[in-house]
Amino acid sequence: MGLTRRRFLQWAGATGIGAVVFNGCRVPDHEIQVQSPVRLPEDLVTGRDNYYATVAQGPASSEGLLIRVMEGRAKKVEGNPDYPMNQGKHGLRAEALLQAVYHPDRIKTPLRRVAKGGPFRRIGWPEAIGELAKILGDADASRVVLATAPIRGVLADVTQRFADAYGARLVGFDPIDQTVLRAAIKRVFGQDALPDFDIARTGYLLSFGSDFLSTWLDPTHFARGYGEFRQGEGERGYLVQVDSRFSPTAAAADQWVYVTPGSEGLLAMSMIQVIVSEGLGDRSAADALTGGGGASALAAFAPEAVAARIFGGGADGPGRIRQMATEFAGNDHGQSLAIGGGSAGAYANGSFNLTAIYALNHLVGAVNPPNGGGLVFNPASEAARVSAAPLREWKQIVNDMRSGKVDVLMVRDANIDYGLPSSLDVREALGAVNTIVSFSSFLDETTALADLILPGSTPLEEWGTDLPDPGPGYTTVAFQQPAINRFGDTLSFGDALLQTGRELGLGDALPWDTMRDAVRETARTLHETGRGSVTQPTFEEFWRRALERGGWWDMDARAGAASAPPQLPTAPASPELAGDEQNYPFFLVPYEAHGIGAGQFAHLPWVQSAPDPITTVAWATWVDVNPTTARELDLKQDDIVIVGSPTGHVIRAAVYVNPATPPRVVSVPFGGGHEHSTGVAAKRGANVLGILEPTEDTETGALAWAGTRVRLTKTRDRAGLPKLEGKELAVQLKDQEIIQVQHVRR
Amino acid sequence: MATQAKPSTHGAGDRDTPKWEMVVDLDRCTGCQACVIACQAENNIPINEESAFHEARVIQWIRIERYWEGEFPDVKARFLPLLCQQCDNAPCESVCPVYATYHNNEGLNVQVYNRCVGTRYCGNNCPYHARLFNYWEPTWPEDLRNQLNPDVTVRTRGVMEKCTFCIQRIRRATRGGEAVADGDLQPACAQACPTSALVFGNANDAGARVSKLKNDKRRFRVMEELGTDPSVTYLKQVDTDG
Amino acid sequence: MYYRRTLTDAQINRELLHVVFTTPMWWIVLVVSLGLVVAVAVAAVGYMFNQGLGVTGLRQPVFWGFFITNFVFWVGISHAGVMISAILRLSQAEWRRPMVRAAEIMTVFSLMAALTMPLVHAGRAWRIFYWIFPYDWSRGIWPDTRSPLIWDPVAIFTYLISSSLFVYTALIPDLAVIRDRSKGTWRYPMYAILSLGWHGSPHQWKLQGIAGILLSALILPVFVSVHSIVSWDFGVSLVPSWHVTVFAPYFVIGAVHSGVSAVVTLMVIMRKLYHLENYIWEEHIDALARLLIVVATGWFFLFWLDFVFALWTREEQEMVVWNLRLFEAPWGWLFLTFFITSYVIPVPLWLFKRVRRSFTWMLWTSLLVNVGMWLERFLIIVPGLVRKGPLVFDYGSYRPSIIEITIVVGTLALVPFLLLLFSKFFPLIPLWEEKEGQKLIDHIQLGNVKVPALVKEH
Amino acid sequence: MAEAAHEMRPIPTHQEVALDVLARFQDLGARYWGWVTVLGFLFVLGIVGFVIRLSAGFDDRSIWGYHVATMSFIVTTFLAMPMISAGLRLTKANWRRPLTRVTENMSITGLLVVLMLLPALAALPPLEGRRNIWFDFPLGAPGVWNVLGFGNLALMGLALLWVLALPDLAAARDHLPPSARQRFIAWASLGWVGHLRQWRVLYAASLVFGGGYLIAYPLVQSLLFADFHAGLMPGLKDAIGPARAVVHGVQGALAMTIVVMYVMRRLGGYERYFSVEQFWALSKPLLAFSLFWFYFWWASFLTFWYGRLPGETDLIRFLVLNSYLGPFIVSLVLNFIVPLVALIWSPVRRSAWGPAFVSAGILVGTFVNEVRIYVSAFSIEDPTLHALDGIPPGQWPEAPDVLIAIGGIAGCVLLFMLVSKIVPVISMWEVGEGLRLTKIRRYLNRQVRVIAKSH
Ligand SMILES: Nc1nc2c(c(=O)[nH]1)N[C@H]1C(S)=C(S)[C@@H](COP(=O)(O)OP(=O)(O)OC[C@H]3O[C@@H](n4cnc5c(=O)[nH]c(N)nc54)[C@H](O)[C@@H]3O)O[C@H]1N2
Ligand SMILES: Nc1nc2c(c(=O)[nH]1)N[C@H]1C(S)=C(S)[C@@H](COP(=O)(O)OP(=O)(O)OC[C@H]3O[C@@H](n4cnc5c(=O)[nH]c(N)nc54)[C@H](O)[C@@H]3O)O[C@H]1N2
Ligand code: SF4
Ligand code: SF4
Ligand code: SF4
Ligand code: SF4
Repeated sequence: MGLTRRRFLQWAGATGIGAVVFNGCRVPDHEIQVQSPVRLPEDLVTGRDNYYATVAQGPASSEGLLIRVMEGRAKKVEGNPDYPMNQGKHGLRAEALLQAVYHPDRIKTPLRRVAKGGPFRRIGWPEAIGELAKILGDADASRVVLATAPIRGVLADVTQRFADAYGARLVGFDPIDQTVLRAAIKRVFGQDALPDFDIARTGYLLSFGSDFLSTWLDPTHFARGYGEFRQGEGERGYLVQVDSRFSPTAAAADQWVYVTPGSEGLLAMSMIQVIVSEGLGDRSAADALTGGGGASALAAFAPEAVAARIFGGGADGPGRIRQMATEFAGNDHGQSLAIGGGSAGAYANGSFNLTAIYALNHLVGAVNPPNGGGLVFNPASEAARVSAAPLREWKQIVNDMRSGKVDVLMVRDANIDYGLPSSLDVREALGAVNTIVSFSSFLDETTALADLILPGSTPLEEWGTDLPDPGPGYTTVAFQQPAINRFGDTLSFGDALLQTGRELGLGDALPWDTMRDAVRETARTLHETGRGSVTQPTFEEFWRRALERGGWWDMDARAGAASAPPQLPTAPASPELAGDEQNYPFFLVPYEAHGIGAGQFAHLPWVQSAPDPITTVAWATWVDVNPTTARELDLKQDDIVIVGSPTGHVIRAAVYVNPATPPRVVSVPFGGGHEHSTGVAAKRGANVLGILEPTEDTETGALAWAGTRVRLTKTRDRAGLPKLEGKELAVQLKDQEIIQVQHVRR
Repeated sequence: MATQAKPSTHGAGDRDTPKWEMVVDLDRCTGCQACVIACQAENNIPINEESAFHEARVIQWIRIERYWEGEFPDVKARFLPLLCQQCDNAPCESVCPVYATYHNNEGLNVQVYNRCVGTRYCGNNCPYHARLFNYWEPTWPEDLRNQLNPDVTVRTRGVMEKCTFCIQRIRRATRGGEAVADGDLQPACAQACPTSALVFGNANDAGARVSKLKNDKRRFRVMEELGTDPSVTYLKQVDTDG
Repeated sequence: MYYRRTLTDAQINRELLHVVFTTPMWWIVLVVSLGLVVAVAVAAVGYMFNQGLGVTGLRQPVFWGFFITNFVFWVGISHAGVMISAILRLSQAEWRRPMVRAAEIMTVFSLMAALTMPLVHAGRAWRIFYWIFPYDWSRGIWPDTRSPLIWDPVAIFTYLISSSLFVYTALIPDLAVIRDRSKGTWRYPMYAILSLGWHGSPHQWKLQGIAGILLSALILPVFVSVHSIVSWDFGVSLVPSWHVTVFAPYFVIGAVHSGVSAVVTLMVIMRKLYHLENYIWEEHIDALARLLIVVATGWFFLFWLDFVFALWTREEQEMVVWNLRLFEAPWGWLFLTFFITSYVIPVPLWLFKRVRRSFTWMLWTSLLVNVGMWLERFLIIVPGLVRKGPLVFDYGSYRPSIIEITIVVGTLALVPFLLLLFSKFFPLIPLWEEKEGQKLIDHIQLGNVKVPALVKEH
Repeated sequence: MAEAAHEMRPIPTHQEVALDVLARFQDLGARYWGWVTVLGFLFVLGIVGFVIRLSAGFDDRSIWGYHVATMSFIVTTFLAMPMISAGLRLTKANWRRPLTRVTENMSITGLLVVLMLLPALAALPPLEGRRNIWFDFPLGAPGVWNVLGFGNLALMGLALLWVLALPDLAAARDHLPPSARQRFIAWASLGWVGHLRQWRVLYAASLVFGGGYLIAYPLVQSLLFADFHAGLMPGLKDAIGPARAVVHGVQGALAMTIVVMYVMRRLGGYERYFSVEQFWALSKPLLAFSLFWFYFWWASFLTFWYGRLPGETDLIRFLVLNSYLGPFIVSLVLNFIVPLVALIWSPVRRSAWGPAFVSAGILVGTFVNEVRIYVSAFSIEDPTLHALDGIPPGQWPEAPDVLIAIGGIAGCVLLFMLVSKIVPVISMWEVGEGLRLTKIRRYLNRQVRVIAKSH
């Protein structure tokens, strides 16, 4: 092409004008370039990537991860295929760890409040640590409380040591804690550690209230097994979900059995009664369980006596219980297993419920069965662990705070202002605390009240270990290592404690300079065992390999048999709901949101934007209402209702008319309604924790979070729910079903 | 002048060229959304703000449709993970005026963002609603841009996008020219899926899991009667009756 | 019957060139106000380019809405010109004379209005040439001719070019008349250049006549193809309720229905504004109305076929679309409005001679038709997307945004705006056609009545 | 300005025309009876074929395919002809006048169609499970409605014929010597004397029946298409079908009119009435409708072909590409390509042989096309399927089929010849009216025709 200078200049001029014009209407320059089909951008992948193995621990979950890193930036979270718990898979919360690192609202430097109630000032770490040491040094250690989310591994050890050495009261906080479950397991099996459930090889899985595919304990781990349970090597398993709410697990179940909220234990007891009286199942276990009393000891739980309380009337109730008992005790489907938790343990009779449910396992030999498919105990461990304290303890601490008995409160991801029922008036109690120190990376409600913030790093930036609880059935230690340099001027909580400890002269109790040193010491002890998945002659070699694999596990280190004789519950069989039926006609069955949980993940955009599996709502809090109930109350999809409890506290949220919600139940997910926190979470949805009656499980004192009655009041307002589902309730066309189903006879 | 890219409608006649396919086992899927977010992270999909849901402009290359059946107490909710079916007879391809979407020799329905002018015709003609349009310029808070995957183009407003079967991973895995063992190469969604409901692989490799599963007796393809010849095979959900 | 009034050539020149040589106040007022509306629409387009198509009401999976509706509508209107001038010219209908030019130029302008729609609706409008122009400078790749979106511009540009030629060819003798009456620095040279040295020799007239007939014949296939191709944008797709074989003739005849109605509207308004009582008579709109009865009834037949054969499969996905169209608010109301305004009200009324010969009645009935036909396009296009296939999960709705409405209203102002501008420079009724018509008038004496008669042209 | 008008014959008077027409009308010579005998024989052959089919009963639907194709051919050609008259009258074309009666007389074939319809209906499978426009409507669908629809069309045609014939019947009544025929004609003329009021009624009735026919015809084609084609064809959803059949009907009618005019010119000496002007004028719409025919076919073909839905692709294979490829090509060539290539040339249009040749081809093509459409449909075993189960082979005619086809067509011509001896085959009053509305005058340097606008 004869490109003369003149034409070239003309073209150049034209392009220049084009660029100006296009820029004027925000059309970027690259818009004007046109792609040749020969080398498509899809064909071009450049750059080198690295993967770092690490682990993300939740209150009861443990996911081994590989972090893809390019040029010092974390790009993608992938499951660690070697790690026993998740075996290469991961859930959406793990994915969103990346967003915690690069979160726009992350607190990136230590902050100190200029004056009480005033604005924050950025300070450096030496100053921050010095400040904290001064506060602690000046304070009466017995009037210092250190609250954290449940932690395990080296961090738990360091925290425990710090608290012990300094003399502070260390207390765990989790809005939805597992106290009742732990107590029940302890009671029924005499085990301190939570057992693993071998779902993959289970034949008949009877689950009470435990939404194990979505939020309960370690869903990724369970879902991994569930996939095998459905379409693995053996026969397809059969899943019965006993639940007062239609959870994702109920959706996946072959059979969803609705029971009156709180009557799960009654059903289990009744099934035990049937199994024992009809001589099904393991007779010796039956004898042991009833203390030799046999069926007569359980007469009060005969189906005819309790069916109405479980199913709310209906002639076929007793028959259903018998059938469930027969199926459970039979082995048409293979090994049976009963699990329970979630809402089943969240009533005043939660301990009764869970004890009864887990007792069922004794009758079908589901404890460490030789062919797998039952409960697998985890070896006991002396390792430190900070578990969530029950409500009873927290009530006391809040009272102490209110009455001025707490001078310093240190919180680390323990958002008590948000997570404790509003009727405890935590906000007012916090006002009476002299100094609040927060180690959180995000400005949650409690952190917003802090005087000093020492922002922690995210799991991808810090050292640590995890001892999964529940574990996979054998000793497992995961290593957490920084996949990237700290993004922002943050310091891991453990390192902050170590440094503060040095300032305070607690060096003897905290013999490590950094968390890395602490982790290396753990590694050293593992290396010295000479067993397990990583064995290397030298420690450095062991260290490198263990970090590469993401941890160390010893498949031969398994637990012994159950150490306690089988026991039946004695506690009350009735859930004792707060509120009278007249004024508060609905059972409030709240639940951990699939994504944002009980609010801990609300600041992560991906998690917020992940639609709830059942309603497909994202970013919002909604109220599940049965269609008939909605008609009776003249409620339509998207109408805003006021949900009020006997505490006098209310929330407002839009209605999702949910065909699966039982008529007398309304359900609301936890996790919304943050006042503070990040721009992502704040002023979005409603916090149903706030309206809960602070009822306790009578035995453990844990919050009976499903034990509140409520009433619904229609308002004139409407708010389109942000959901993925279209405007119409998605029901397939009858002639043109796109989801095909294979029907099999049982 | 560059050689003309000749779009072939049918992927891979020859057995040496891989033919990428996926199997979705509906009996395993629990609707957990792990795949959705994994895809979001891998493929630089803009964050679906609340407004995107209100506007019904959510961009998810794989989405979980949930269908209700019945009402309490005889109620079922069925999950259907839908992603681009990489149709071998793709209705979206022939309607695009600029070859912005075409079929490559590995059976992939490729979307070339740079060529797309945003007529949205392909979206109308995709029976699976797999195509998603960038109504707004995608934006990320500055810090979050650190996470973007450099292997994947960030789309501008005004273009169509859709699941690519994570072509960037395919390219990375195969750029050396050596064969990829079955299971070593996984798109982000299948990799995450906790229940392994999603299985990806080379259907020209008879030993691959995907090749076996796609002939399972539970097999079906969504809207098979349309003749789009999808590369995604579904396995029926199992209902135990009575 | 026709041409009862005999007019002299001088009178024709004077009356038809009035607005060309003077500028009435109403003209200025109309041009300015319509121009303002167009300007607002242009601003809305700018805003939309700046922000992205998010400012529309489109959503997953309703990818097409108001813009495409409006596109189909304007392409439909453009079918009047050829229908009136080419077909009537070929069939030598004498009553065509006063309406040919206005109808043709309306064709040109409505095609322009139509063309703006796919342009602005595209996600990256600034790259649209890339789509239509068959160049391969840097990509080594041509547009994909398999796409109906390539057929569209090919057909429409062909139609636009041939229609413009058509208008121009018929304008030349009139341009010469204006040239001969013009003075001044720009006026005379402009008309002199445009009139191509026309001086009315028999040879020139013969060429002009041949050109007219040839263009008429050649433009007819284009005319049919254009709206057929527009219909295939929908017909060849797989969208249930779009994938219908009858769409091509259904669209074409619907286009004629709306287009001819628009000509009626235009005639009545022109007559009033430009004082063309001597040229546009009751007989003319009567003839148009009769044509409309036939066209509308043919259209109704095809509409009925579409409906019946959609229901006849009793496939649920067709049913849900029709259910939406007919029974769900607001679609059902729109459907009712569409059907009543485009058929139920006007066609029976047109059966009455009194209505056919009343300018007022015809103005309002013809306007109603186009209200209805706009809605018809909307109801063809959008419900199928709102209820697209068996993926019920995505069923939603579509509501146009204020930006879309503004832009659509802008095109409604654009066409009259351009027509007004055109009329300032060129006569809306061809002088030579009128003069020729005058020459062909005759009478036949039957008993004691004198029946108007015409010299047969061929 | 056409050269034809350059030197014009003086316009004949009304009376000259009437006398000429009536003379031909009166004549019942040997030639006439000869033709009637031949046609009668062929018709009887048809009846034989029909009886053979009847003896096999209706269980095997496929043997009735050719019967229905023949019936549809008659509907698409002979029975469509009155539309020409009705349509041209609406457009007030002056050149129509000599040929309207030919087309109206053809409406007598409606009787034969109604007779042929009855066995065709008997051969239809029950509605249950197959696609139909009756939506399982209980009241006798589809039989009753088809009989009503077809019957209505036949009656409408006969009414149109009768009403418009009244002035000429009166003339014949007054002209013919007394005979049985004369007495019948006298009765049929219903006492026409030509009052202004009678004329008003005539004009009004012609409008009503003409308009009625134009509306009834598409409905009958819709019935044919829906019940006898699409309803038997698994998965066929072709909304354009009836419209295409209507277009084909107009094409067939124009072609048949041209062929009849040509034959009457050659064999009956009607050159004077069917001048080149009529051929020329008719060949323009013939070209247009040949193009439309293709366009309407193409519209559905493209939709199916582009959509690539397996069900529709199979139908294309069945009806166009594989089984009925032969008939399709024949029809495409004769109904579209030949008319297009021939008739775009003005010299071809402006002749009698040209349009007649093209029209003959169109009639052959039309028959083949009806075979393609209806025989294929009747060969489907299970019409309740939602897609073709394999692609059935094409079906060739057997001896009875050939007999039925020949007999049916011969029967139509026979009926036309018979009725034309009751109703004069040229509309004397219409031609006369045209003559009064025409004058010849000088324009510039030549003679031109001046035509007054009228009904
Ligand atoms: N008419 C005219 N003449 C001029 C000038 C002018 O303005 N007008 N400008 C003058 C000036 S300022 C200059 S600098 C000269 C430039 O004159 P040259 O130095 O001749 O520069 P080029 O013409 O660009 O040729 C450089 C050569 O190096 C090759 N090359 C490119 N990259 C590499 C590499 O990495 N390694 C090797 N080995 N080769 C490489 C290119 O293919 C090319 O063949 O021209 C001078 N001559
Ligand atoms: N597109 C393009 N870019 C290039 C190159 C190329 O080949 N093509 N070559 C590269 C190279 S090697 C070089 S050296 C640079 C050269 O780049 P420049 O230094 O920009 O050289 P020129 O483009 O020759 O332009 C020099 C300017 O000085 C003016 N000038 C000429 N004589 C005099 C004088 O006596 N006094 C003053 N004051 N001005 C004078 C000329 O009119 C001209 O405007 O460009 C580099 N960039
Ligand atoms: S699923 Fe849709 S986008 Fe993907 S190839 Fe098929 S038609 Fe195209
Ligand atoms: S939106 Fe883009 S990819 Fe789709 S048809 Fe238009 S140009 Fe092609
Ligand atoms: S294959 Fe890749 S692009 Fe497609 S949905 Fe899965 S993760 Fe997204
Ligand atoms: S990750 Fe797997 S189980 Fe979860 S929604 Fe996706 S496909 Fe279903």
